[in-house]
Order: sequence, then structure tokens, then C-alpha cells
Amino acid sequence: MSVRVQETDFNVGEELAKLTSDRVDIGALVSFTGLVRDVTGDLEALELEHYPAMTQSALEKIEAEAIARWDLDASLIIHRYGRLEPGQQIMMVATASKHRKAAFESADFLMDFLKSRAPFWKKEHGLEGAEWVDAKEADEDALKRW
Amino acid sequence: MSVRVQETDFNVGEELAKLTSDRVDIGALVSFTGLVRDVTGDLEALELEHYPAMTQSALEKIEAEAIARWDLDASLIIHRYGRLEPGQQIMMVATASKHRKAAFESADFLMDFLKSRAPFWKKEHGLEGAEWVDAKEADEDALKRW
Amino acid sequence: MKIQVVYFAWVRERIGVPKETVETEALTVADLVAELVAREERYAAAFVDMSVVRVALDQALVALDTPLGETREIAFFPPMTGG
Amino acid sequence: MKIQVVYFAWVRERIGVPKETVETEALTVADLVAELVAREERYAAAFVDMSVVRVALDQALVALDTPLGETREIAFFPPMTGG
Repeated sequence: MSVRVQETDFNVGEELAKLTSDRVDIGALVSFTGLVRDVTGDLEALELEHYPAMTQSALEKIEAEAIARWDLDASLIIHRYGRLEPGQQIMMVATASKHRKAAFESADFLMDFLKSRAPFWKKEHGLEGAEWVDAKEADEDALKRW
Repeated sequence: MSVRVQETDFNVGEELAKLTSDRVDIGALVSFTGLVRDVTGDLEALELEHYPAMTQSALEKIEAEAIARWDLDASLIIHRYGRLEPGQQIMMVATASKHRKAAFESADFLMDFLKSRAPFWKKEHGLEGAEWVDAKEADEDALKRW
Repeated sequence: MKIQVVYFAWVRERIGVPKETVETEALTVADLVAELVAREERYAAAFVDMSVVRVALDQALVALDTPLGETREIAFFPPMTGG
Repeated sequence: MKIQVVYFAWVRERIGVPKETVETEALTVADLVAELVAREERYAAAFVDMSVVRVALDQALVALDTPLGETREIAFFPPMTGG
């Protein structure tokens, strides 16, 4: 059960190994990794701004909500900020449970809430200039599933 | 897009890194890892029997169905057989897509079909003897979601 | 005709062998099962409840009333527990 | 009262500073927004469409009609795009 907000990269494999090491009670481990995608072919970098005073506690609230809803044996949220290049990792979540359904649903839930409730803003720097990424209505709608 | 049936262990982190390396078109990567869980505290080993002539093609069929249904940029299924101890990895799936919804749904789909349509059988070896793991009705029902 | 028959998990354990060649004139999977059950007690023990036995003809899952046709290999096993 | 005001993303860019201390008698978030909009054009540019501006009082998201109360820090920013 931990949340990390950092500028540096992370290693998904090492993080997952740490979550399950020396444990025999975890049957299912789900991870999601978000990567910088170059949609138009002219993306130079993605700049992630955040609200430092709020970010950690916002992520912890989202994680606590997942822990309250599902029987989780472990969970992790890592979210980066700063300047990221195409192909680089933006964030990851991982959830571990006895059963696959709880692990899948809780990871999906974490992602839906991170998208619209974690105080991050993305700016795309391209050859033609820079532009803030608009929030998608579908992302806000996705929260109603839960 | 690959399927591996093997007795040896695998490294989730390395597998995920391979799926996304040198690519800038992947925005979302989901992985599921299944681990040997010691429910009762007396499990010595889980024995996984399979139907070698059928296993590879059955997994490929399931993967092909996922690729037909979702816009995937990469996918991977690894399933082990043989004798595994508590805490060890049994199998993994990974799916990569432009969007998180496709990555989550397709990984969830792969798992539901692997559970009930991949020719593996689990036998639990405990202090009190050995017993075949019964298929759960819920696993068969889960297929109807898709 | 001669057909290769393979068994897995507890079906294999009850029958006592992982595979065997069977000489049969059975037209369908169900016919073959009835024929084996009539032959020896160990087949009857394995096939006592066919609702928990799955069948594959040449590595493809089929229903009990499926004709054997040109099948080279038939497999009997419990519901699968992969993943 | 004095309140710390912080801005993020394009709200910050339009207003031109990441934070400032504002002296106000506004009772609610909406009152404060109206006051700022009336002060200078750059606030009007940032707050022209409040349906795309989110507000947090002391790091908790709130609605526009929320009373400022004892708030020390108010934040204005676009809909979040995390993940």
C-alpha cells in the first residue's frame, strides 16, 4: 500500500517483484503502465505539471478508496512529473489480491480515478508548438461506472 | 503477439520491457501474473499437467480472439507446467494498446478464457495428500460476459 | 477403426494409463464412452458423470454427440483449470 | 482576509503567475472569481468559462458556490489529466 510521486523513472518489474516477494497469499497481480505515446509523429516531449501540495494526498485517497472496496493484499501507485519523451513511462499502478477479479477491477478503478482526480496536467511539446492536453468527457464519464 | 508454454520461470519485468521497447505508439500496458497461493497453509506444491499437443494452439486461438476484438499493439501469454511451489509464478498475460480500456478489457478476457479453455489441470500436493483443483462454476460463467 | 485415446488429470488416474489405442466401431463420442464403460470398471469410474468430463477430437473441444468421423486422437479430461 | 491563490496549467499561463496572495472579502469561491475577473483582463481570460475550471480549497476539490470559510489556499486549474 504505497504511493510515490517522483520525477525519476521506475522499473515495473522490480516494483512488482517487491510487492509479491516472500508472500504466498497472493494469487493475482495486475499492473498498468502508462507510456508517452506519440500520436501525430511530431511529439518532442510531454510535460507533466502537478500540484505538489495536493498530489500525494489525492493519490492516497484514491488508493484508500480501492482498498476499502476490494480485498487487496498489496497496492502501489507511482506517478511521475516533469518532462518525458515518447516511449517513456508516465505512471504505473499495481494491485494484488487472492482473486483475479479483485485485482483487475481495482487496477481499472485506480486508473479511472487517477485520470480525472489526480492533480496532473499534460502539455504536449511538438514541432509546431505546445498545447495542453484536454480532459476527455469519456474519462469523466468513466467514474460513473464505480 | 506471442504464446509460450514452458516449464521454466519467467521475468515479468523483462517481458514487459521487451513488449514496449523502441515503441512510441503504446499508451497503455496491462499485465496479469498468476501465482501459487497457499490457501490452507499446508500446500507443498502445485502440479500443473497439460495436454502438450493442444496447449499451444489453444492459447494461440484465445490470443487471436483478443486481437480480433481489441485494437492491440502487443500481447503475450506465458503459461508454465510442472511442479510449482507457493509464491512461484504460474502464468502471465500482457496486452498493450493505445488506450487503457482496450488493454484492461483484453487482459481480463484472456484470463477468463485461459481459466476455462486452456488445457491445464492443477493438483495440490499438501501435507495430507494430493487433490485435483475443481473448476469453479464462476469461471465458466465468466465467459458469458464476452 | 483404430483411434488414439488420451486422458488427463483424474480421468487419467482413474483409467490408469495416459493413452491407449482403441479399436472401435463407435459412431459418436457418446457411443465410444458407452463402449468403454461396458468393457471395464475403471472406465465406468472415470465416466460415471459425463457432465464433469470434457472431450476433444484432434485437440478441439466437442460435445458428446459429435460423430468421431476421421478423428485420429480423442482426449478425455476434467474441466480445465488454467490461469 | 488574506488568501493564498495558486494556478496550474493554462489557468496559470493566462494569469501569468503560479501563485499570489489576494486580499478579499469574498464569501464564496464564485464571489472571489467575480472579484478577480473585475480586477484585470488576464483573470477574465482565465475564468471566461468556469465549466472548464476546477477549484480546490486547501487541496480538496469543491464546487463554485462553496464558502471560503477559513481557507488558507485556493487553487484554480483545468480538468485534471493524470494517468
